[in-house]
Amino acid sequence: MPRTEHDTRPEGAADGAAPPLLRVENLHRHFVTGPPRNRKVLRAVDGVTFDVRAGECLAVVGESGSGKSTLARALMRLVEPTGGSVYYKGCDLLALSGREMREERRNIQMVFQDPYASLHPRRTVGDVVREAWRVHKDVVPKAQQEDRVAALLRQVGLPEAYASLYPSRLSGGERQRVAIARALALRPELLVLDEPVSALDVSIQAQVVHVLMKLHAELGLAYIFISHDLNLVRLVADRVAVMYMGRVVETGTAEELYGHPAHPYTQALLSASPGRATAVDLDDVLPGAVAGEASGPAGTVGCPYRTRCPKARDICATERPELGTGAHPSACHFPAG
Amino acid sequence: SPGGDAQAGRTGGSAQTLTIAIPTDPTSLDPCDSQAADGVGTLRRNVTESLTDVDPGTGKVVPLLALSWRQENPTTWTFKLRPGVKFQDGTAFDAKAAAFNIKRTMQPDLGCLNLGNIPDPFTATAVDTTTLRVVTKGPDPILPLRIGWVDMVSPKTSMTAKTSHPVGTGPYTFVRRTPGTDMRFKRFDGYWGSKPQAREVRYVFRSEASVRAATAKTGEADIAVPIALQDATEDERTRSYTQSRVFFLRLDTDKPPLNDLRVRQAIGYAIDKKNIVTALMGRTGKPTDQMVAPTVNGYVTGYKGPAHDPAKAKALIGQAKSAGVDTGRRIELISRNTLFPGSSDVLQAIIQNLKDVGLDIKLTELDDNAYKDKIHATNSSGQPVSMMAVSHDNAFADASFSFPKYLSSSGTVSTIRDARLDSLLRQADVAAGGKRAQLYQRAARWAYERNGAIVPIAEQFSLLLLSKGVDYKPNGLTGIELPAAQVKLGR
Amino acid sequence: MLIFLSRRLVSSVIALVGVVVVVFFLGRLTGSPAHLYLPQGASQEMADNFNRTHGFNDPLWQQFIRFVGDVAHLDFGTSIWQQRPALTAVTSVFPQTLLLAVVAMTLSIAVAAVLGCLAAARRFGPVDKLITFGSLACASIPDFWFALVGVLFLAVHLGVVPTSGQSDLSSWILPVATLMLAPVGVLTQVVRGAMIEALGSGYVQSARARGLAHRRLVYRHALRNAALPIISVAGDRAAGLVNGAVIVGTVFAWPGIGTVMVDAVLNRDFAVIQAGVFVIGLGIVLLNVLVDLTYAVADPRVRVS
Amino acid sequence: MNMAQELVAGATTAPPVDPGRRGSGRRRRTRLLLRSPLPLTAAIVLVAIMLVSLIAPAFIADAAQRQDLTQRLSPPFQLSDGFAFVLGGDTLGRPMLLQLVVATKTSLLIAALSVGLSALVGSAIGLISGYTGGWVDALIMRLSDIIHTLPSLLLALVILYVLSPSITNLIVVLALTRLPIYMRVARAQALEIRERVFVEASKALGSRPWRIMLRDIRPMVAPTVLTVAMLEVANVILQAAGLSFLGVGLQRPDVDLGIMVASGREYLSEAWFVTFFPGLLVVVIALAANILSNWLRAVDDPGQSALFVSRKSLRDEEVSR
Amino acid sequence: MSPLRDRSQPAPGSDRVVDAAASGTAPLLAVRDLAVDFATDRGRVSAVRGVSFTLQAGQSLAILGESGSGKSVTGKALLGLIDPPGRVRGAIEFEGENIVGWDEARLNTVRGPGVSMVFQDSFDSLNPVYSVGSQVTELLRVRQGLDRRVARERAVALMRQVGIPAAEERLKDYPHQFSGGMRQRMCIALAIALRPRLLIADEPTTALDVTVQAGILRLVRQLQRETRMALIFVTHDLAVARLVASEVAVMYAGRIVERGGIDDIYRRPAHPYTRALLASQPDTARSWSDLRPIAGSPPDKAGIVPGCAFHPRCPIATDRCTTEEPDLRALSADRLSRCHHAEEVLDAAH
Ligand SMILES: Nc1ncnc2c1ncn2[C@@H]1O[C@H](COP(=O)(O)OP(=O)(O)OP(=O)(O)O)[C@@H](O)[C@H]1O
Ligand SMILES: Nc1ncnc2c1ncn2[C@@H]1O[C@H](COP(=O)(O)OP(=O)(O)OP(=O)(O)O)[C@@H](O)[C@H]1O
Ligand SMILES: [Mg+2]
Ligand SMILES: [Mg+2]
Repeated sequence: MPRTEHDTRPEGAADGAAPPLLRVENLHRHFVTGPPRNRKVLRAVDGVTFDVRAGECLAVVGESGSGKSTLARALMRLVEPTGGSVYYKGCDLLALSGREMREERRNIQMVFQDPYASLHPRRTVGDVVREAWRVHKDVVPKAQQEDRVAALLRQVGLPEAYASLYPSRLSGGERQRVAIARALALRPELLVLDEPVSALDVSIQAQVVHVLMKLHAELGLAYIFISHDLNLVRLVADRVAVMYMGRVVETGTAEELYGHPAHPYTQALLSASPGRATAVDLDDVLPGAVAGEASGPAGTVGCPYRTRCPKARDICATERPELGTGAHPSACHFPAG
Repeated sequence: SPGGDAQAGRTGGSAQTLTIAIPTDPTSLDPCDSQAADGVGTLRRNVTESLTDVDPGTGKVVPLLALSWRQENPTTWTFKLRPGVKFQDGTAFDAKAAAFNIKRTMQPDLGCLNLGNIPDPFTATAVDTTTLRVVTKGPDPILPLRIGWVDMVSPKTSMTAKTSHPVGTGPYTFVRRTPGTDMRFKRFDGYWGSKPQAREVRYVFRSEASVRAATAKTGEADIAVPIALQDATEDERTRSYTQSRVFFLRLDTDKPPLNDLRVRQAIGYAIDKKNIVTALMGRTGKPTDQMVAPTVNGYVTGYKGPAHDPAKAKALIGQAKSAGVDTGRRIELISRNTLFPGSSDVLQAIIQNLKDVGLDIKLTELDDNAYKDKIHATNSSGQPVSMMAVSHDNAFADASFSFPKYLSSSGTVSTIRDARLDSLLRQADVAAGGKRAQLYQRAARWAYERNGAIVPIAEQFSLLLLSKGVDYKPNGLTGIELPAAQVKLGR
Repeated sequence: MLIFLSRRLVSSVIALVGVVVVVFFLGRLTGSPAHLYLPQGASQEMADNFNRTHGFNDPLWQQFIRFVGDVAHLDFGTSIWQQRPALTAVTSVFPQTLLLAVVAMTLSIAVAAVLGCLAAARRFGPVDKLITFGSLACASIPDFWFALVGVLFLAVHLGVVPTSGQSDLSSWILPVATLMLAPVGVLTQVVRGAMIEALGSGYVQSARARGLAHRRLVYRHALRNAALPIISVAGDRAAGLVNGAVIVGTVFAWPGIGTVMVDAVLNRDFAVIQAGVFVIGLGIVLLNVLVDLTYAVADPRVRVS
Repeated sequence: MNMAQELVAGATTAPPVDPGRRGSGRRRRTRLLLRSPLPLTAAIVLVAIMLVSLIAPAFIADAAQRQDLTQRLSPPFQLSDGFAFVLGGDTLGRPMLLQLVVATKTSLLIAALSVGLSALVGSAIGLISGYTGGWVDALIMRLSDIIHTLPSLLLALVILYVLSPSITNLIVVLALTRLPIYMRVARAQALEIRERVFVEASKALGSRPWRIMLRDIRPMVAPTVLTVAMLEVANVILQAAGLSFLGVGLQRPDVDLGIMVASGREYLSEAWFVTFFPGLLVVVIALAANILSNWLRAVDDPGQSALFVSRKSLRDEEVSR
Repeated sequence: MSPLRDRSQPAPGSDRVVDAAASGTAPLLAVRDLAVDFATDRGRVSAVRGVSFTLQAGQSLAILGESGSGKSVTGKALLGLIDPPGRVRGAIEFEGENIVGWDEARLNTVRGPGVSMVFQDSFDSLNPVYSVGSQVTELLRVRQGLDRRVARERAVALMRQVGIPAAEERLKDYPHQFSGGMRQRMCIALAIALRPRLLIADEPTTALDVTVQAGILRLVRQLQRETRMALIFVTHDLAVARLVASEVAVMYAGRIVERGGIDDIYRRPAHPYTRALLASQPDTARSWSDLRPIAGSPPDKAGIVPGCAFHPRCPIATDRCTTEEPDLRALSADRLSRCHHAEEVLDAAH
């Protein structure tokens, strides 16, 4: 298991004895799209359930449009979910009023994919970080803010002098570290990382991953780490959830999932991932991949993956496979292994 | 091509269209509104005619559709009408038609603007086809003159609504008006009189003064009327004419500081008419001390008003001030944009004079509607103290068209409440001939010397510009009637 | 698309009705025009009479209700001044303005397209600088001043065009030029910018990489894309032509809606003002629909969605 | 090596040396301006005109209004009557030069105040409209449509007939007729910016809507509004002049450039300079403002950026490196 | 050789080149000292600073490097797509002729059937106002003189070839109706429509999902095998490069810093930058702590660093590196490196 020497997570947290830090239950987010006459319901997040335990890093993988970002935004209530519940330490976030939710935001923070877009271009790095304390006035008293900004910047590996710079002067990796510092400013317990490194060059990506994992280890932060890079996820995640068309199709510890992928989609993803693939096996990768996108059948009947699935049978078209419970559940009628 | 007409003047072609450039569309095409011509006559004497006319040379009333008239008693007149006259729609013009027109004009519902010259409506009945009897409410010595303001339209015209397609007895038939563009007449072959030269008359509307003048300069129009001083040419193509028009100021008399005679007189002394009028009005103005032109019977020959004397003005204001009059109060000088070309400059120069003697004056130029509202508001206590710039014409040369309105207590635009003036005017109104003139002149003198609410500035002259080869001699009536028949087109 | 259009049309017409309502109340604020239409010595009785016949005496809300009822039948009342239905008074001159506007706008777009493409092609060169400067200058000249100076030189001194009025073709020169001043100035810059952007865009680059000829790139690939901003700005400018038409109307005595509206304002001819506003507004609404349609024709992204 | 140390060490190498980006945007602009002859000229002309018309009237206001009928329409370019009459005398013999100075001040004041007013109000409304969306937005946009539907000149004409002509009313009317432009610009920008990730980030921090509008969106909208406002200065000067020309703008003794053009227009053939100079001044001011705003836009848009930058000046810098 | 080439105006002496290329004696492409700089309002930006390489027909070369290292600019320069204020120096010999300085008309004879390119941003590379079908048929009709019907058939065939399902129905669709992967496929279809002898693919898969990426990589390789087309594949992902190319050129700050066989370099990098790049790839790491980020920030194009451009970030930099610029040296027959300490690096990799 890809655990590091920095991991100081308390023993036993993973075995389910304690209540989870965050519990997402049957979360839905549907979008109504299309012209007025021809409305379509797009099930961007379609009944997602998972737990995140304190100090754990849960990775969410899936191809573009599978609903990863919508999931992140829905559980943060940046878009209002259309159904389900999100319990943070047992308290349902979706039932909170606007004011209460704003208070609760201290505990869950987010880092976005694009470091070029997520920082206000007309605000210095220091101001970006301080903004959090302007919103939540009691977190850090005015007098200490200066020191705290410096400390945060150091924590993410940036020199203090950066506090007076504008984001336009920084490289992508540096910006992403500023975004992380901002997320940390409120001392959250859970960070939602929506593809925090996929906009970055591989060389810079490593810098940010280092910072993130160090914080994960040192502060005992829990992560929801969204990514499409399976190679990277393998390195950072404790557990992995695979999403396909708004649904989680398989979860499990990183070790299990990479070693024994149960769902055909997970298998296809892993085989298409260039790190593992060689020039030879590229040719017999994922037959559905030629068709490209996740253009599965709409509706609530049957398995959404069946049109691309090499194992599909009649039952796949009529019965929707449910994600079971247990350590390594997968939503497939014919799971491998 | 539609352009042919406009080019006619330039090419001197055989189309024989007379093109006249005037500032704006007539506000009304109903002949009973013809006095609103505002400096330019269109319908009168072309499309419509009235019973009597005035000889511009002598100022005498002369026959037109009436051949002769007689005063039966102080309030009854009979008119003998010209026989054989036909309206352009074929209807015969007879005493009935004349009576119809008089009734139509007098009808308050119609709101004829010409009523402004007929303070006391009269009635008429047809005695026979060519004899018309007119009865006035009180004695009216100048009825034959006044009746000239009743322009005859075909009896087929509506009695209750104003027409926009006038049908008269004149030498030209109204063809059409295109609002904002032009108005066309064509020769009426059944005209009783002699046949005019131009087969067609076209009025084009050019509100921009310099553009209007340019149309005559380039030959697009045969006559541009009126034109501004600065657009006048040096040669004899520019003709000047008087409308017996005078530019004066009418002062409020009911609010300080203008309710004080000394302040009103000071204004007379303060204004350097001579300098201002010479410099700014040139040949379109002549300093005057009276509110009517010399042609009018109310003009006091030899009368001299206060000469320019700022020191005296200051002294008078000083006296008023020490007597407790609030001479520092701001006075609004109200004018209208179209008072006369260049009026804004003249008024600013006057304001400069008044400021120099210590008065606080502010110029307000209003559009016609607001201006007319103001000039009728003669004693509205809520309004700020003001004086109005007035340009008043009296083409028919009788003081009764001027004095009662401006000087009597009941005058619709008068700010003067003076019993002595009222009685003088009442007497003059019913008098005739020399006695009438004498009485009016006494009233005028009294008003100028004892009241000072009217501050005369300048007698005004208008200019028109003829295109090359066109001849027309303007006269005192040009402002209200410009008979196309009198215009000679070249070749 | 059609749904979008009809929704826009409906909301525009609602806005238009709003405009007319605002104008109604604005007009009434100026008071009764009785003195303007009555003789100088008019008695109060005559004034009352006048107000009664024109309904100015009724409480404002009654006037308003009557007005709304009439407008619902497209009856804007009778022009006090022209003594004919206000709508007729307006619609009889509207074609003149329309013709002038169409001519001026067509020419503007043509001139701007040529100049703008030229400037874009010679980007940064002297031709570009000259055109850019010239177009900025065009947009900076007050139209009335241009018109007056134009009359002075072309008509009075040189005598090549008539001073005013609508006669033969030469009489169109100055009014059209005056109207074109601002649109040409603005549109040239828009065309230039749009063409530079389109020519530098990825699709032109990649078409170039496939070896398509320059002319094809400019006229087939770039121009159609550049047309989008041009269409919307041209639409906006076309609506603004009414402003120019007012000036052209007064200076050149060009018959048209501008003159009629100014005269109506001066003469307190409420019915004509309201009808005029309605007609102009309707024209602009239709223009916007036209712009939307053109846009849809030029841009499949609009059409298809 | 300790990873964290390595990280910090890596990052502490001085921030990228980027001579182009050194200094703020304003400094970059200044530097660019100094290298672009045409916009520089425009800026100098504009600043000079502004300075003169702001300072001088305090000293010459009386002299400018002093009528001297002997100087009426006295021709320009003659020094015999003193420098004040170098541009001739107007129709009342007031010195044209001094009149121009006073008129320019009024014109600029009207333009600045009305542009400022409409930019402020319009962009505030647009921002709220764009950010809030929903029925508020729909309502506000219909309102904007109402104003936008009427040709501005006609609207101003109608309103100015109701109100009486004065500087304040003129400013208000001009501001009102130009309002939709800012409403649209600000709304479009707000619509776009509210979808940006940093706005979402701000929400994730727990910011209230007004805070997002004020602190996150406003600074992004401001430059665009400013550029539009700059462009509008020229338009408003032209429009104010147009209103004065039609006789509903200001009234003497208040004088702006439009009034000067209008009052001289009747003397066009006799004394061209009475109309010509104020007209020319309008053109100069509007052109300078147009050039500057055009250049400002170009500076921020890389696609157009070298619009007024001469290629030679770029090469010069290259050599000097 | 493609008969299509005869349609275009042949360059003088081109027959000789064609013969030579066909016989395999001369390289298809020889780039010598290619330098590209841009005059901007921030001064001169040197995007490419002397790049040289050769490519044989049928060969595939990956150009690797971090963002801003000049990969795309190099690719565009090969097609003569650098416009003022950009400036190209050096020589680009395609089939024996130096195309630098050619005018557009002449370049157009090479573009398409000679060299073709798939651009980085697929959304921007398709004209939004024309249907994808019309863009393909336009190309075929204009460049190959096909008539409408034949062009249409060819277009459908091409779209099938790049794996667009229901190609016939999708001809009339507009780019915005296509997904990212499909658009990228359309770009490839357009690029190969004229059967180019050299295809430059500029990060064709960066924005795509792994599954889609796999499909496109397979497509590119398949095409190359079928037509003996040479391929330049621009990417910043070493793992991806391995899938399509046999050779790799690593670029840093506008220069090639290392060149060699891809598996070879993968195993034994000979430049500290390449080594650092490999160390930061997640696919080779076993744990996140194995990832070695490259310290410091990417170089700046406008400021020229004296000495080796990589020295500010290089862990083994010596004084020599700060003053003396290294040359691209041959370490072995098929390995070049631009490092004073190349041998050390190579040895350390064992
Ligand atoms: N505001 C919205 N309105 C309508 N549809 C939306 C909206 N936001 C997202 N979607 C749709 O929901 C689906 C899931 O989108 P989401 O962004 O969550 O995917 P993702 O997994 O994050 O993809 P990526 O890897 O590209 O970021 C997509 O089909 C997207 O088009
Ligand atoms: N038209 C241009 N004007 C000015 N500078 C340019 C231009 N095109 C490219 N550059 C500069 O040249 C350098 C190299 O750019 P290039 O696009 O080749 O990078 P790249 O290696 O393709 O990076 P990426 O992986 O991000 O695509 C960059 O610094 C870029 O800023
Ligand atoms: Mg996402
Ligand atoms: Mg690139």
